[in-house]
Amino acid sequence: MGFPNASGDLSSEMEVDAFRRLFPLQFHERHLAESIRPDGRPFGRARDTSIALGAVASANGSALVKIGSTTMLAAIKMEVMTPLLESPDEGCIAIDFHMPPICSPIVRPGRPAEAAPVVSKQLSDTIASSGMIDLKELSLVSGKAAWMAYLDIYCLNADGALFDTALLSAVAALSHLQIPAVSLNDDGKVVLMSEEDGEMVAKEPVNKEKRKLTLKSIPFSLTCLLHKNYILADPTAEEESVMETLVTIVLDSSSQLISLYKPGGSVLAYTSAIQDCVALTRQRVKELQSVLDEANSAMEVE
Amino acid sequence: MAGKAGTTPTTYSPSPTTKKTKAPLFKDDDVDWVRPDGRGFPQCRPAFFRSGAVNAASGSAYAEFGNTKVIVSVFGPRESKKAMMYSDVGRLNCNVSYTTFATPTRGQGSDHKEFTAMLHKALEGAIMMETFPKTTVDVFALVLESGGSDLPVVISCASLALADAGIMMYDLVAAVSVSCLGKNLVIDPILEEENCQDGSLMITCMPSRYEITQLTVTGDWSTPKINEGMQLCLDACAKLAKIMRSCLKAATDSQE
Amino acid sequence: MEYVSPEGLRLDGRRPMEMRQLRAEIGVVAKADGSASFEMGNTKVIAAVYGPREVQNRSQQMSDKALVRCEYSMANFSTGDRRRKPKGDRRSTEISLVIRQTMEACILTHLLPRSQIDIYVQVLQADGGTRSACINAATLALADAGIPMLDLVTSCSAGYLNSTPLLDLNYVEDSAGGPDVTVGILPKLDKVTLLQMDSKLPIDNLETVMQLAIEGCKAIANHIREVLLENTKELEYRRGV
Amino acid sequence: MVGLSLGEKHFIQGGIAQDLRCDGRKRLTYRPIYVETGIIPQANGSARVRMGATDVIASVKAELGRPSSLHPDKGKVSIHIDCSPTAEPSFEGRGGEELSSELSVALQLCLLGGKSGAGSGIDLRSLVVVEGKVCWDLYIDGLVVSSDGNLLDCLGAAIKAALSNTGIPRVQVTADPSSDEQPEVDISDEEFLQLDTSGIPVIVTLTKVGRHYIVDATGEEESQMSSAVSISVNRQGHICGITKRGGAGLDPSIILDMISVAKHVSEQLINKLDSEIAAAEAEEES
Repeated sequence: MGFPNASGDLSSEMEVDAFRRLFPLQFHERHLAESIRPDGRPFGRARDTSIALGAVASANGSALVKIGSTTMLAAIKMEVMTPLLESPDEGCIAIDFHMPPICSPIVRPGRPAEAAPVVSKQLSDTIASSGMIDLKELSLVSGKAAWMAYLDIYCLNADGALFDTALLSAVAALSHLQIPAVSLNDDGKVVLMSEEDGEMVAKEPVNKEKRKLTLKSIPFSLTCLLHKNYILADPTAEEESVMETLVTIVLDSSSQLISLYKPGGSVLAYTSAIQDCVALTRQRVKELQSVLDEANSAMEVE
Repeated sequence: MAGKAGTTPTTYSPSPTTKKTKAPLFKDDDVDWVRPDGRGFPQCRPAFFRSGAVNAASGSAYAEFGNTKVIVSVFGPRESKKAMMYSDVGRLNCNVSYTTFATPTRGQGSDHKEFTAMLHKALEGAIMMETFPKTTVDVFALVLESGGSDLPVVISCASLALADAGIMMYDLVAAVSVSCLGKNLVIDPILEEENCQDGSLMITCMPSRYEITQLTVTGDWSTPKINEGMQLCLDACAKLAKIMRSCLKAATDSQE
Repeated sequence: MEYVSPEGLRLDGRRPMEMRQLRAEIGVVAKADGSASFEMGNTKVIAAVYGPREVQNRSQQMSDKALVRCEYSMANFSTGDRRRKPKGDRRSTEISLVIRQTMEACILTHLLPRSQIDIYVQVLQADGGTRSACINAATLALADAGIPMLDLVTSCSAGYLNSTPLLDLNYVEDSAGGPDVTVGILPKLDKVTLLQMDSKLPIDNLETVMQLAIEGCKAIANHIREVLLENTKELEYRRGV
Repeated sequence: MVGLSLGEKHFIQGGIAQDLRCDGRKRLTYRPIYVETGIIPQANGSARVRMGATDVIASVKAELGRPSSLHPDKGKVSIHIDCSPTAEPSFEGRGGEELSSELSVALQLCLLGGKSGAGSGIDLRSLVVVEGKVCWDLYIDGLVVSSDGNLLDCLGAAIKAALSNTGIPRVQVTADPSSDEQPEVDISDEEFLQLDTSGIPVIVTLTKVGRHYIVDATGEEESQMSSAVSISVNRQGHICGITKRGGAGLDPSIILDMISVAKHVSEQLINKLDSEIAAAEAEEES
């Protein structure tokens, strides 16, 4: 390798990997000029997505979701609580998004990632505003007992599009959720009905009908990256770090806009760009819906 | 709804209806009880390893032994914390944590300090620390689901992740535990067995060098029994290391 | 509640002006540069002094005087109810600061520039007056370490309950809610270096209570001096002088 | 931190190789052990043990609690160790936490036996007041006041001494225990039950320096170790727990050899400790 004497274009003189690390922006822009992304995708295409339901045996509902190499594990544990006074016949969902130190080099034990609480909040807001879940379905005995669903999402591998993956895994886990059959004992405490003596016990389960949640309008999301005139769907962590402007759009299954989120960034998002993003999201929603349906039907076959 | 989570009322997980005491897992002198998952006493659960599970890490591995599922990432060697003084050998930093849904009752998902210390001790003897002076290697483990023998699985998985990261080691570290139930020694116990064990023995060793890096014993053991338990573990470690080695080999083959 | 009986006896059988039994021992922590244990009745503390030594954190180094640091910690078993106390809670931070400031005032820090002196006090049993006991133990430990001081610092507390001034309050008396005056003095110079009081006390009575505490300090100073003298004699004997 | 020159290091290693250590001991000799009991009046039992310049205090507090649902017929024991900064300036602030938790875990492993309670030195069944309802919870707190090596053995001895010193109040059950309610109990403040401590193991730590191993290493000797194995042995010669410290690997046959040496040493240690405890108890009573 010779010593470059011109400070301009070094790409011909360097190995690809070195160029990628030293001049990430140039590296990406040269790709964009060729209408292709470093991983070989065209601009508008999202990465391969897969959903595996029931990954955690110790939880009531769980899902492992992968978008590209971003991997998230969501699991729901159901516990019983006394409902709040202002809403005696409603249950509750507590959503928490964790980024354990394994998922990314920037997270260290005792120093949680900045992104985690942000995604947590976005998730809770999105799921609340989508009206996907009727909290009344989580009620057991009005004013006495209701379900508290703890939905914990762990990011196992962070490679961009964290919110999209988290939302998809949350939705998948909720669709997989099996509410355990319970009955009331003499003390007014809720107890589990075990499978074998379910017949012999005279008591009726309190939630005979309500073993699965009806998910009304399911929210799906797509994050797009705006750079100059390009719109890149579903960016990887590397793309996110090089180019700043992100737009996340959440639509429900009937293509209603649920939320739109653009956290700063240098490029102003023009209305036309947003329109394009929404169009991309619309396509993506169809894809995700079919992936989710497939996963659900695969579970039923088993 | 989720916004209310801050003022969460106290919750409990519903317990089974009938409070009948569970039939003991085994009877004291009964030699031919069957293990809950139908294995023989000296039989390990089928082990599944996969390296390279997390692409943001320098090296990583996923291990699944029955219901015990563990993922380990290795970062580094990278710059030590600023406060650290100069050191001419490398540093090893470990952390083991559980997910909130790893255990049958919902936990806090906090760090497991005991396991963190044990993992550190089990690995430090195997790593050639002098090959990365002034820097730190971080080994972070997350137990996705706890199904018994968590620590041995974490240790084996961590050594695989270290190998995947290309950290120089004298040998792979394999770990196996046995539980003592009455008169019987059962290897690679599941959660139920661990909960009623009379004693346990865990060995982490470097099979090719035939050296033990970490050993813990609890409960009442006579010398012949310790001998027997150790031999059982060492044999199992050797077999486990073979599986780990073939996993690494498969990974490199597929890369080529 | 009656803290002083009509016969003039306190709950633990002492008279109002009576101090609890004092016991002091030097050299209880072999590896420290200076150490001492100090007991006032059931209150028992250990102090260890490390230094003067190189300053650990360079940015804190001072070119004209020594850096004095202090950490106060309570053992889990030191109080009646077992409680896990996190280190560095407000109370211990406050006491650490009080001890540090008190000791700093009497150490001749300008003689030891660019060095650091660490004082660690560990409460083994707390039965009122831990603050005073810690200061007394720290003085002894500093003397044992051979650190130059203006004078010994001694400390003692006094209170005012059932309209009687009481010397050296124990835990029950301390938690009665009455005034609690902690005084630290330099006995030779007859100067007060520390004065803390909580709760209400008529200004006329402050004088008497404070005077009582000062008397207590002086008595402790005598005791400490004896202990030091004895210790020195022992060292002398061992050296064969 | 032990700062040793190269010459000092060689001197220590050479001495151990020749079975004559710096303080004149042989490889398998302990330093003199001093035991003092009942030093914390507020606790149910307490003891202070000194071995050379290592000085530790252990206390036992008993509180009434509820047995766990897994073992309704057993009481609970927990061990927690703190390292005071008086022992070592580096324990200041949170500096001692790592060592504290390591010691706590090792002591739990060595003294409390397996999860079912087998191999535990303390008979957990004797701590139950009403089965499934009320039991004694023993909180064992240790404090390292001064440290010069071999903390684990010393703490083990202190806990054993503190437990022999422990008196647990006799409890009278007043309400009917058959009902679902928590039974009412009456704690006597005069009658005390002594714990049976004959089964409590002692901990023998063998520290490997060079090719040999030594017991009761001082701080300076510990800085030269390659690895150390702590073995707890009870009076019957049964192993109740093993933990290993230090990174270097050990051949399994060496570990077995260490176990047999530890068994041999433990006999003397138990006898010595028992007589010291008895003497301390006698002194306290007089």
